[in-house]
Amino acid sequence: MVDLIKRAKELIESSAVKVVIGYENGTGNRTRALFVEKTEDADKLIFDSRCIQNLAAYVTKREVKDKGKMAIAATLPVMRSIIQLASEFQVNDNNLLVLGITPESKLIEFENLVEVETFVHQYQIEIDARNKEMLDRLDNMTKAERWKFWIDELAPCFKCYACRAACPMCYCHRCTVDFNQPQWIPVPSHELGNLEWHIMRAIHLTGRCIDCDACYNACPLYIPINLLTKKMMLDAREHFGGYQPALKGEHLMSTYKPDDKENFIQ
Amino acid sequence: MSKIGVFVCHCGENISATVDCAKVAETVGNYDGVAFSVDYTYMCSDPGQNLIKSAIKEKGLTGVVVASCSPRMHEPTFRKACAEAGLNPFMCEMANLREHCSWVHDKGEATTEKAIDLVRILVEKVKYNHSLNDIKVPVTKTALVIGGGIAGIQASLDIANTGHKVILIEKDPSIGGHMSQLSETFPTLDCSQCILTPRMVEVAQHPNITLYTYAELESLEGFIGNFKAKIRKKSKSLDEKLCTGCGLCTTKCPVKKIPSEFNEGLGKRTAIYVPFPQAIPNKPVIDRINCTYYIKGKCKVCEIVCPTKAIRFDQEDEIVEAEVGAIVISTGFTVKQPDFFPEYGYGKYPDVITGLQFERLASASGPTLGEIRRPSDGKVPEKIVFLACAGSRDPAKGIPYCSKICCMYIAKHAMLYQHKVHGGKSYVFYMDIRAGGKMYEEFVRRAIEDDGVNYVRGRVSRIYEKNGKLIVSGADTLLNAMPVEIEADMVVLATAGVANEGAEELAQKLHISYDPYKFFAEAHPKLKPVETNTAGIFLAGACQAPRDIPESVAMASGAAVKVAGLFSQDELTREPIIAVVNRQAAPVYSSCVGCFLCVSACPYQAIEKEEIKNRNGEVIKSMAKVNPGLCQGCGTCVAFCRTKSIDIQGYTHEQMYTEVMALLNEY
Amino acid sequence: MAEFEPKIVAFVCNWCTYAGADLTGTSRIKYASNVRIVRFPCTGRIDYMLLLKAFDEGADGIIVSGCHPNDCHYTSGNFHARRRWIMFRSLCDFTGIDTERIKFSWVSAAEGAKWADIVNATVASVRELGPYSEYKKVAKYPEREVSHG
Amino acid sequence: MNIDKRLVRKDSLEKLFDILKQNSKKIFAPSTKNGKISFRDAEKFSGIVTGYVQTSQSSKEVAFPRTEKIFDYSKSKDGMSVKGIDLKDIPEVILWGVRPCDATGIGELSSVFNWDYKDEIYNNRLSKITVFGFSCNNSDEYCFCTSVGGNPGNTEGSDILFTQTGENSDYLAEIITEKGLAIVSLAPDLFEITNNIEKNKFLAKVPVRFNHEEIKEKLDKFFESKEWIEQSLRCIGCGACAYVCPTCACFDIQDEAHGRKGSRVRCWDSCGFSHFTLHTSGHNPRDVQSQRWRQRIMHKFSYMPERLSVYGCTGCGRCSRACPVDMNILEHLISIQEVTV
Repeated sequence: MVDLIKRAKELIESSAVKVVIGYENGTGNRTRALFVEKTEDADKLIFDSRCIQNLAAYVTKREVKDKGKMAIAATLPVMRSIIQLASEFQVNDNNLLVLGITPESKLIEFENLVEVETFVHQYQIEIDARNKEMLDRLDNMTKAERWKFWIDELAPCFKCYACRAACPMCYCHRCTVDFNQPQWIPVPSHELGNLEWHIMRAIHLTGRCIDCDACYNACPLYIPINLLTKKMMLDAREHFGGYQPALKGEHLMSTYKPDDKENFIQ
Repeated sequence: MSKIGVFVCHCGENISATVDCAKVAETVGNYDGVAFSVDYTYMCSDPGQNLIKSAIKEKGLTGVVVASCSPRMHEPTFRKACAEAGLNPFMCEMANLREHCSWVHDKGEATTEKAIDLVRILVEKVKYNHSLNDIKVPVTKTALVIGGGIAGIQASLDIANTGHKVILIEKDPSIGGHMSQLSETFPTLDCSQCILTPRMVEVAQHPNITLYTYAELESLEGFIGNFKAKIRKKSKSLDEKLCTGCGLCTTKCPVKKIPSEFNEGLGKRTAIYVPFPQAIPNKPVIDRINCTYYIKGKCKVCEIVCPTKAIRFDQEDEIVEAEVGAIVISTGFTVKQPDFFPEYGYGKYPDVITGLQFERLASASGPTLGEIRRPSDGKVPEKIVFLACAGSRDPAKGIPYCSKICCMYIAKHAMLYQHKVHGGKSYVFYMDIRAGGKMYEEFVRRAIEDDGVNYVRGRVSRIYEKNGKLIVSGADTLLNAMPVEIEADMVVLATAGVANEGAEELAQKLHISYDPYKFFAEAHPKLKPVETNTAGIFLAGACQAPRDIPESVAMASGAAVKVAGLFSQDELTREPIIAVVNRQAAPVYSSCVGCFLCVSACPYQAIEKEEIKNRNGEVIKSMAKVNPGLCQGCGTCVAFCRTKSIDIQGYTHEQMYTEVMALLNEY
Repeated sequence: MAEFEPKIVAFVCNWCTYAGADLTGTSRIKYASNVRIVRFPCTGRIDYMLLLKAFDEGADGIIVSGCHPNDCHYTSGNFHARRRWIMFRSLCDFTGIDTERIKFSWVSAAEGAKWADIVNATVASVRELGPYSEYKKVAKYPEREVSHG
Repeated sequence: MNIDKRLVRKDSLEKLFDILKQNSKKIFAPSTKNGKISFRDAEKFSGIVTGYVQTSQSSKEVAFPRTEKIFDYSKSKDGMSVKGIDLKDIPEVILWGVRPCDATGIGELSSVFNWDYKDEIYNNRLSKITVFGFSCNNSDEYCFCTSVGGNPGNTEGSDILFTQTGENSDYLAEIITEKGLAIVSLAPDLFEITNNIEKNKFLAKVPVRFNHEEIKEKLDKFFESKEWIEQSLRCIGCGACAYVCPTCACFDIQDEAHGRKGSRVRCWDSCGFSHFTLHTSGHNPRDVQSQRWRQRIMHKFSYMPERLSVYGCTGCGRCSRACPVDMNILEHLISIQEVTV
């Protein structure tokens, strides 16, 4: 991507930013994150359809953040993540510049996060057909079938926490699973420990997840854990109306409406 | 190692009739960490309490579980007993064997089993209890009262009379509020200003009250007992110390055609003006928007005529900082503006007026000196129509609530009209007559029966002009919705009482909540009507909802008592059942990551941002901090925190987790 | 074999439902003894993880109860709780956790009789559903039970 | 013992499987689920996949489960009683389809579990495992066994090693241990006497990419290098690499307590996690990811050879394949070799 390389060089050269986070070619046909700190490294920057890793996970990483002001090559999901992170006070205009990549693969630079927000809000978060089909399939199952589905699917999980590490929203220094007084989530990756970890993960991402699938893509065991967060997103939409990450938005789960539905409460 | 004492109460036979108390004591006595276990007839009796006290001393107990009645009943009793024996009162827990067990279940093994479970839960919990100390918060014994209407005046006087300092701020040039605009008051028909102005003077002269008129709250920081308020004193273009209030300037001012706010636009005032003759302070302000000097740069007539040279054209707004311990908000309300009723022709027809305008017409100090003359041509109206619920109780208009005061003042208006215009005819269109209140219903009946006011039950669909008359077209629902048309000379709309413009901003400055109509929200609709969610901030009068005078005064006195109660002590003592954000050693400082979702969850705005800085003053971490003065201990933040960084003392993660574990497992 | 006695854990707020249950007692209204109450300051404090913990440790049913909307002692704790419950229930349902075993209710301090009704109804319906063996199996609950007799 | 070489007909493999099953052997073999090939309890021969370069998870789990109970305990007034797991309950297992790199890994794992304390449970599990190795006919860009002293037909760690002699052809079976011999004795007819087959020509060609001795020496002086930060910037600190690794042996001890009873369990842990070394005081000696990445490499290529005389890496390449952010260990090792200290 010529524009991106050019812009990255300018930014580094002028010291406008200390590091540009983008993609480079990796092993085989893979791509991976590249951290450009010297102009000559900018030539390695690429962008194409293989570049699906959510780079926003790096803007809260200490060793990256400590370098100084960052610029990030951001696709739509990455931009959404950044807006959500900004609304949670993890990034701001002083430490992050967004080099947007439009769904048409055009470079678009933003003055500030407000502009990023405006851009992002032009697009709705949509669930793709394959996952929609899976969700429908699960919806049509009996409760017992769903229980079996999840116990089986989660069984191989060995709690490597790649899902957590790859998720831009899982930036907490101490995750609930790391909390051991009391030990809320069993540490071992047995059935119960896996079930509770994934339930907790889904709840903590409710209203915050922007559906980038980073968790699923990171899972070395291909466990469809993204279905959990997708379902939460759809249900939250149904109950509380559509949500988009917003800089000064009301957080879905830390606010309420007096008329939230309560037909299940006696 | 814990040394827990368990004290199982028989409560006479209230517990022991269905629960085997001896078995409970014996079983629990075998649990890990239980050093002493006993059952006794009445634990709350003196001998019972002595049993606890001596066990604490002799066995060196580290925690106490009293298994008796509901903690809502005797928790203070037993905690006090523990404290007297030298054990921190928060190391005492109560198992509710009476209300939750013996009284609701039949005698039998299952009931005793449940009793054992209930005690075990608390034995395990108390192992994780920590000694807690009451939180002491110093109190600045000065109150800030915002808004100088009758509610603010009453609250200020009541607080000042208890010997505490009060700062009263009023955004207008004079205190007095809406009450000063009223003619007579229901249900006694005594003159409003006659009863109000002595109070206004009292405020001005009270040694404990500092009055800032033409002033607004700029910002507020802090918490109960310790607020820091910034007050903006808008420039009056006047040196108040020099001004004697002689009034020469106002008579000489060449700009004389400004609609008077005090007279609701029915009279005129000058650019330098005193809103009304009895104003407090009775010193003028220059309305810079209309003053020729400020518009064109020359005039200065007032300065020339002023005998004490008190005019200050270059005066700027002044910010006064004040430390206060409590705040009473009494900012009142406003009425819906004319453009709200296109169907009634308000603004189009000069003789369609609001209730407040009618007050000015009926007032002896008003533009017509108390004669009812219509604005258009000054004629005395022969037929007058009053419309109740203009806007109120109309969900379509966004005001589903009842404005409450209108039914009464309409009756008063009609009565005043009948008294002043002999032979005049008055009609009232109403939905329902709401006259709940002492002597209120009687008052309305007097209007109908003694003064011959015609009450028509129905709504008016439109008002239009025809041949110099206002045709009021409506229906009488008591006569099968028969169409009614009245050719009136004047129409008075009882416009809905609504929150002040800017109420929302003020609420945000004060960190208090407001209802969907932007009226300020009370802390509890029944039991805390004058408190807000923010400790130390109270409400009085119509800023909370439309209120009449006696209600506003009662609320004001109620709020004043709350303030006086707060000021009766040098330090506030608060239960330590509050949230705390964990703190750890550097370089972690805290597990809080500073997402501040808790801030939006907190009902009390008790969570603030704390910045941890290094030696060079650079911020190295932002994290949440709970203000112990504001936190009420609900724990809503706790359940939100993903990193489990907030905990609530007395209901910690460990305690609640342990309770659940203890409930379902053998120990 | 003795009839199955469900274990029910109740998570209630201090100001409404706990007081309501006190009133049940004061009014001497009898109800099933299967329920054990855990007292919280407010429903807003109730961590959804605790509900799962109750199932982990062998509960067959759960009651969560607090103040009616607008009656919260802390004004909005119950509103926050309600929103969390909506999503938690939805997730439980999606993962196949039996939401019929979790009863949510508003019981005020004046509703002593309602508390008894809620408990009795929950006990009856959980008795009908039987032991929550699916969850217990995953939590290795029986194994724990027998391992040391 | 001398390695005995036999020929097993292609079709005999299924017969062998069935005979073993009839002898009530538990067989763990590679099968596919969710697109991932892993060792799973195999009921039928048809479910076993072949032709894979590598399973996504290593076979170490059979000897060192991700979660295993060590003992149960209960407390009473009379004190504490502890009941260890019954070693007799540990089943005899055949690990079918293990690649030579994984088989070598078992030895490396054993060195960790035996260097001071002899881990009874581990050793017991190991003693009940018979390793059916299958040499590699194929490799991919992640494989580097030859750089760490292994090779695609390495017999080390296997009890029997099968090498397919060409596509769709018969197998050369090398019977390496007594355990292997015991298997042969269950179905002697299936193991035909054969002439010496030159197996090397059927093996995958895995080029040597670096010299592990050199790397070890280099690492001794490399601790403070900035290279660690450069390499690990994109590492997100998950434990995928450690959990798929055949030699990573870090574990955590957890007590799962339920009132007065409970179990002590051992479960996998990873040095990649930020809390792995967090002290109670709040101090964390490996505070940032680069330190944890360094630890991973140092442990495998410096500390283990120094203390246990084995390398902690078999060149299987799994960690690189599993890494969600494409941390390629081979690439990083090469760059360590190339960087001048």
